[in-house]
Amino acid sequence: MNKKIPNFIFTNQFGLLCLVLIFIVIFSTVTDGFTSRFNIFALSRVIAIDIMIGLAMMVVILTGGLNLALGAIGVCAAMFGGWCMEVLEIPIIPSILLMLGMGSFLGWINGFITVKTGVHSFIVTLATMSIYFGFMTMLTEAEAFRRLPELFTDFGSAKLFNKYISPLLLVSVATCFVLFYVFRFTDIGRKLIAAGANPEAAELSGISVNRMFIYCHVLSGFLGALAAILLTTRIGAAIPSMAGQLGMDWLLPAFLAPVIGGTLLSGGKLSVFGTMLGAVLVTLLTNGLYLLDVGEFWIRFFLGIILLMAVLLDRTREYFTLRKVIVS
Amino acid sequence: MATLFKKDWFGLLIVVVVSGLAIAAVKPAFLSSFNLYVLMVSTSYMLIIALAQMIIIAIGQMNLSVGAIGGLVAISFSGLMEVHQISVPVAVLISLVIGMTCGFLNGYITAKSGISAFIITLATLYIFKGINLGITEAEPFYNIPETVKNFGNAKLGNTPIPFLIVIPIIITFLMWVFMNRTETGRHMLAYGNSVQSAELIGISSSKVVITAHVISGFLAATAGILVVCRLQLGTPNIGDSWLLPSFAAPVIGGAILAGGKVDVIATALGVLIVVIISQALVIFKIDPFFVQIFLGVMILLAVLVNRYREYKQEALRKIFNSE
Amino acid sequence: MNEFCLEIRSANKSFPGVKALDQASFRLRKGSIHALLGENGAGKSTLIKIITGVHKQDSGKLFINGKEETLNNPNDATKFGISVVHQERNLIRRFSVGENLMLNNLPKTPLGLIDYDEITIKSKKWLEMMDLDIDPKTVVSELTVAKMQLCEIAKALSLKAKILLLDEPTSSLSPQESENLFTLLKKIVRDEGVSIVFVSHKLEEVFNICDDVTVLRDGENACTSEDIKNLDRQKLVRLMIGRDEQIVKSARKIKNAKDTILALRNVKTELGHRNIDLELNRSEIIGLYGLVGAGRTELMKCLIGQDKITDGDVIVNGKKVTINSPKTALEKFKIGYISEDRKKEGLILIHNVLDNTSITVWSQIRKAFGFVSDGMIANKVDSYIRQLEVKTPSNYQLISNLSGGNQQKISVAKWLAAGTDILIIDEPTVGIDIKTKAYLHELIIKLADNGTSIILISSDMPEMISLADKILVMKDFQMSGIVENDHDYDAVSSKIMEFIHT
Amino acid sequence: MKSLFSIVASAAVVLSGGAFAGSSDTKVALVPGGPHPYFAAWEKAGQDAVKDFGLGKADYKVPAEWDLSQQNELIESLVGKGYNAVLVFPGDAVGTNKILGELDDAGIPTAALAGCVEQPTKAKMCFGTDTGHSAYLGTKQLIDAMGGKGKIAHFTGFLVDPNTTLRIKAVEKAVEESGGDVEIIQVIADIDAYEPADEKINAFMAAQGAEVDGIVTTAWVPAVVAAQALTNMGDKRIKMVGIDHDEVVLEAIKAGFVHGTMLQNPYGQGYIGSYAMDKIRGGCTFKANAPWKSTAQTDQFIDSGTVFVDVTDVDNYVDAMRGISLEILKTFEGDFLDC
Repeated sequence: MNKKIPNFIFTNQFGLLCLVLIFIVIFSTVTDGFTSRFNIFALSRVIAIDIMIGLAMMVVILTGGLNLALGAIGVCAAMFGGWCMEVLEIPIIPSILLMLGMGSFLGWINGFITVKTGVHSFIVTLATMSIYFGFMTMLTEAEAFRRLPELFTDFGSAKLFNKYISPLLLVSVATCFVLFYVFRFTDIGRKLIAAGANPEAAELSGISVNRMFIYCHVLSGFLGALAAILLTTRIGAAIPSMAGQLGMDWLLPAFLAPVIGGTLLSGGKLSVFGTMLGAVLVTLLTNGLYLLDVGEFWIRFFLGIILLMAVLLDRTREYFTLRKVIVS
Repeated sequence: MATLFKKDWFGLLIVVVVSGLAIAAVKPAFLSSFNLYVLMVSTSYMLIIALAQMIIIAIGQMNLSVGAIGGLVAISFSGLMEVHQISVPVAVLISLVIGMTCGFLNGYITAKSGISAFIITLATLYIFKGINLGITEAEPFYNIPETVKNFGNAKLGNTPIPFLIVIPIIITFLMWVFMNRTETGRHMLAYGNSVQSAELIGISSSKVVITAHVISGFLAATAGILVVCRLQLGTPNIGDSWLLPSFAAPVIGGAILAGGKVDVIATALGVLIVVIISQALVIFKIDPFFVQIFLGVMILLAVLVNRYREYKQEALRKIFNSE
Repeated sequence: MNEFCLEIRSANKSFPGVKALDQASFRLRKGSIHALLGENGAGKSTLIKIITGVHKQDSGKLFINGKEETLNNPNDATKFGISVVHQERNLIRRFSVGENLMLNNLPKTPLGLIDYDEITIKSKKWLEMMDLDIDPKTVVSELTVAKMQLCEIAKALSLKAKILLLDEPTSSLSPQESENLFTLLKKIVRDEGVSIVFVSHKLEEVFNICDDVTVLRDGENACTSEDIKNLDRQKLVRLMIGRDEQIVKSARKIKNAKDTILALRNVKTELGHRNIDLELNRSEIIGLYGLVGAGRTELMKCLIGQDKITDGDVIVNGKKVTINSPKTALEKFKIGYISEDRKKEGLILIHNVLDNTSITVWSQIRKAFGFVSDGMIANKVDSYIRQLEVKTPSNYQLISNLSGGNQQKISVAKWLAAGTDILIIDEPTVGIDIKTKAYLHELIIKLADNGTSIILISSDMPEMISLADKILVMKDFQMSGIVENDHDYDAVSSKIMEFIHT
Repeated sequence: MKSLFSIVASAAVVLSGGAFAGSSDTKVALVPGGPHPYFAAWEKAGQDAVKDFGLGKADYKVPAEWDLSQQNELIESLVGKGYNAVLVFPGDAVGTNKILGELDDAGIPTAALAGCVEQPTKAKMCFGTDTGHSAYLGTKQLIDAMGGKGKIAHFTGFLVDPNTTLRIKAVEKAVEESGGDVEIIQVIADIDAYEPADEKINAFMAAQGAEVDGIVTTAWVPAVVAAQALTNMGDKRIKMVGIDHDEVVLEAIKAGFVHGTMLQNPYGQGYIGSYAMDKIRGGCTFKANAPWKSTAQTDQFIDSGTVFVDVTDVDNYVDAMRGISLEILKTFEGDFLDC
């Protein structure tokens, strides 16, 4: 009794996995260069960063909220790290810790304001996005930090596994496993999910919901900073425009991956590996669309259609199957 | 008088008047006729953009694609006239229909699928913007007919009032009537207040949601056309920068994102405040690096003030109830 | 004469996991007041929702004025003059009273705009008819709960309903207000030819005003459109619960009568409670009785730290303490709260049985690095799930797929697992089938016998009298009296009603 | 359906492209920073280069957004597809270097086009406009037009673009050189979107219009909006020097509301850039003593020509630019390359 029913086939992740495989087959037969070493390496790097950005948004979506300031937090962390390494000449490891600390701190501010005022995180992070980004440009005068330690930047161009895979991907996949462990096998992870699913019930069951929500925002800031670190090693410099104006360029991958991956926008249900597969799928498709020459101007259009199809399909699938696994 | 204080817009009106007077006291040029003209021009399309978002907030949803619809309409409008030589009124008509179709798609998919409008409009944002870029390949349309250009520049007689603001004022008035004096408008607010109650009363949710999105699309389209009139060119970037102000004005105007509480007049005053502030930042030569921070702090302050007022009212109600 | 304005023949309706209606029939005579009775979960609400077009029956026929009709939505029902006052508040809180009254049929000016003056005039008429002294321009959120309830009735009347459904209309009214309402109901039946379906738990009211009775039990008809003259109270109760009204004469003896585990002294709360005194002994069950809106649930939420206690002392195990969150209440003082609103506050519907049952114990059973596996959880809570005989295909079934009774068992099980000393149980048997209800009653007594102290909130008088050792009556956020319970139903219930109605 | 259509269409393009392939196997990708009308001339330039120099391909490929990551992603996919030379408008003067380095490692020559990347870099050259210098020259022109004295305002683009800082500094430098008679009364930045630009520039005109004597703009959108504003106001007193060749700006020059504009040479950039890439792939190297120019960012800079155009030559600016392009091409191999 009480054995877990192996209904993996009905899960969102299985569908995603199939889609990913189908597209890999299509692109490798139809396009030239999809399976080239260079392309796979490049893909692995893009996927790594998109996974991280997706995870960072996922943990806030878990609370039923949003983090529009994610990109701004990422850039702030990157610029702070650049300053530490270049101006203060702090060694790499402490600098990375400081960056993660900075990201977590900015996430904490988001969480604190959201929890204490009860204002929806959409508005709070809309405002802090402006504020963080404004402070960053003001303090740095939009000057990039480019003389970063070589060891740090080399990491972004290192190639593993017969030069097919970037170590960045390993970092992201490792992060996925850690998060999976946290959400599936620790009390704190379970509490985070419960708080997101039904704050009232969780609160009355002795979970400090406010604290859990703040943790989620801190975690989001932490992962955002981690994404920024990956991006910095890949770009080789900390630059203010790395996430676009106000950091908004991160928002699309940030929402695409978790939403396609089956994370519930109303909170309380997430899928770490779904998010990972979502990021893989989106990156794969972008890359494939470029290779197919559909016209670069139409890429956005297709991404929009894909997002729409993904959520509608998921809705249909949900309609026909019962969901049984909360974390997967 | 006491009832006046209760209104959302009353406090905002004071803010507008006081800040206007304060700026004018330091910089008399603020009240110059040209500055008033500029102020009203900026207000004109911002007003429509804010209303396009407000009506979606009224039903407790969000429309991220307001700017994308505006942009798509802007290039359709100018493209129809430049490439297809369609006369201005017909082009306006077609453009409005395009905007309403976009809105209809948003509303239809949201209502029928039950998926959050946030995600649906995020997707359609990319779809509309993609179509925009696919059509234009990032090249603006320049050949705007003189009539359109003149419309964008004309003033009402000798006054500093731009012609451009006439339509937004009419629309604002109509929106006020719609939200306050028509059955459909009231049903939208009722729906925003409580979806469940509204359904039990017999209000059709899909009708409410679709209507709201169609109106939002219509307003976004109008804003797109106005911006083309103003800029005198149809560039694909139109609409890219609308997202932040579209939320800022209704929120400053006391709108609650959960739905059911919006105020047309307060939203209009919210627009005025945003416009006055961005003007003040230019007039007082505020460090450009500082502008972003200022806008963020403004939004935060506005919601905190609203939150506090509501908290007070709730506290009052509790005491009243228990006595 | 015996013309039926509304008739339902053999209606069936199922929801996932529950058969709500099983061949239920119902006939409403024109110009009568018809009591629709049954215990919670017997299918009354479902039947009402079918009559009002919210749900559609799976099978069975519906006749209005002798003609078969289909109701696809509430609007259809309104068109046939059917209108309802639900248990849930269905007023738009930010709208004015007048607008709420008229929302389905807003008066318009010749231009097609809403005529607010007309709204005020028209709604005033209905408010006056209800003897309600409310300015129609008042915003609903500023009203008291009782006035909101009356407004809902006024609203239904304003719809010129020919068939009016009242679902527990008096649950939050004072006796005076109830009397007024009954007078009014009789008047509209007489003058306007309205037929009324009346749902209530208070049998006195049924005998007071109703002509016919239909009783549902487990979704089936226990009786269909009986003339009330053929019934007496005992018969009615037997129809409702399938046996004679039994008052459990609990043989419980409180072992340590003076062993006070929890006491409130002159407590004041931010929600408006004043002068609250309460004493709970080990192994004791005390009941909190009162009308809806008396502040019972609110008091308990203040006690567990959800809302603030602003003055007075909370004493746990002889020590003065401050409880600032449910977390503290659970972890430091072992106080648990089983919510009345299972779906909103009790359970996480999108999560499975295992996660819901174990939510209170994760912190207890975690190992290094917070490790908690499904296996560890199952170890801890499986016995409770089995002990409570929860019917679920597996521990991984989603809670939303369980029946109401099994859901309630889960929300009890999680507190059993947590091992609480003080358990606050709020309306434990609302919407629960009779068998589970009996089981839960036994369980509560067993818990108390085994040393748990229990505060029971219930609006179900028989339940209260059969379970509680003493009953505290609350009114208007204050304690209005204490009744030592000797389990003599008539005596105790009349004492309780006295405290409520003074 | 649409995608299918596009795939078929693009397949057709690829096939026909193959038929036209010239003697060289060089496949150049011309990648701008994002969708922008400035770069439109690159498309024609690439096509002409294929025709004139017999390249395998020289295609104009636009990232979907102005976003460094998108650009990188596009470039990577292009390389995956077989392009073996990349001309790029750097999404970021610093940030683009990393990918250029990686392309170089993969044996793919690259060059920065239209704007430069900062040294050290693996880009073979920067062929384009010295953004700082252009701003400097434009300001000089403006000061001349103002008769050597007066108050000027500077409108420019995104603050996060390092070029913006260069431009602000260049304008300051030109003003300083005027010896105190010219003063910058305001810098308005971050106006790369039309609506805020319209709002802020007009607010400025309203507040300071009477005081200001000259306006220099160093980004596309501000130039368009400021030209429009002056045209609408009918103000010919305020002198303005714009940037680039947007029709609005050109019209305003013809009508006399704008003094002139600093033109860049996108066509020449694409045309000669493609040519140079082919040469380098063919084994040529840059001469040690090539007549490089130096800029704030790099000392391997080749000027693609910055021309100040005013009302006298605005009508035939296209010919002027073509002339410059041919001029550069004539001496390019001899001056710069060792083949």
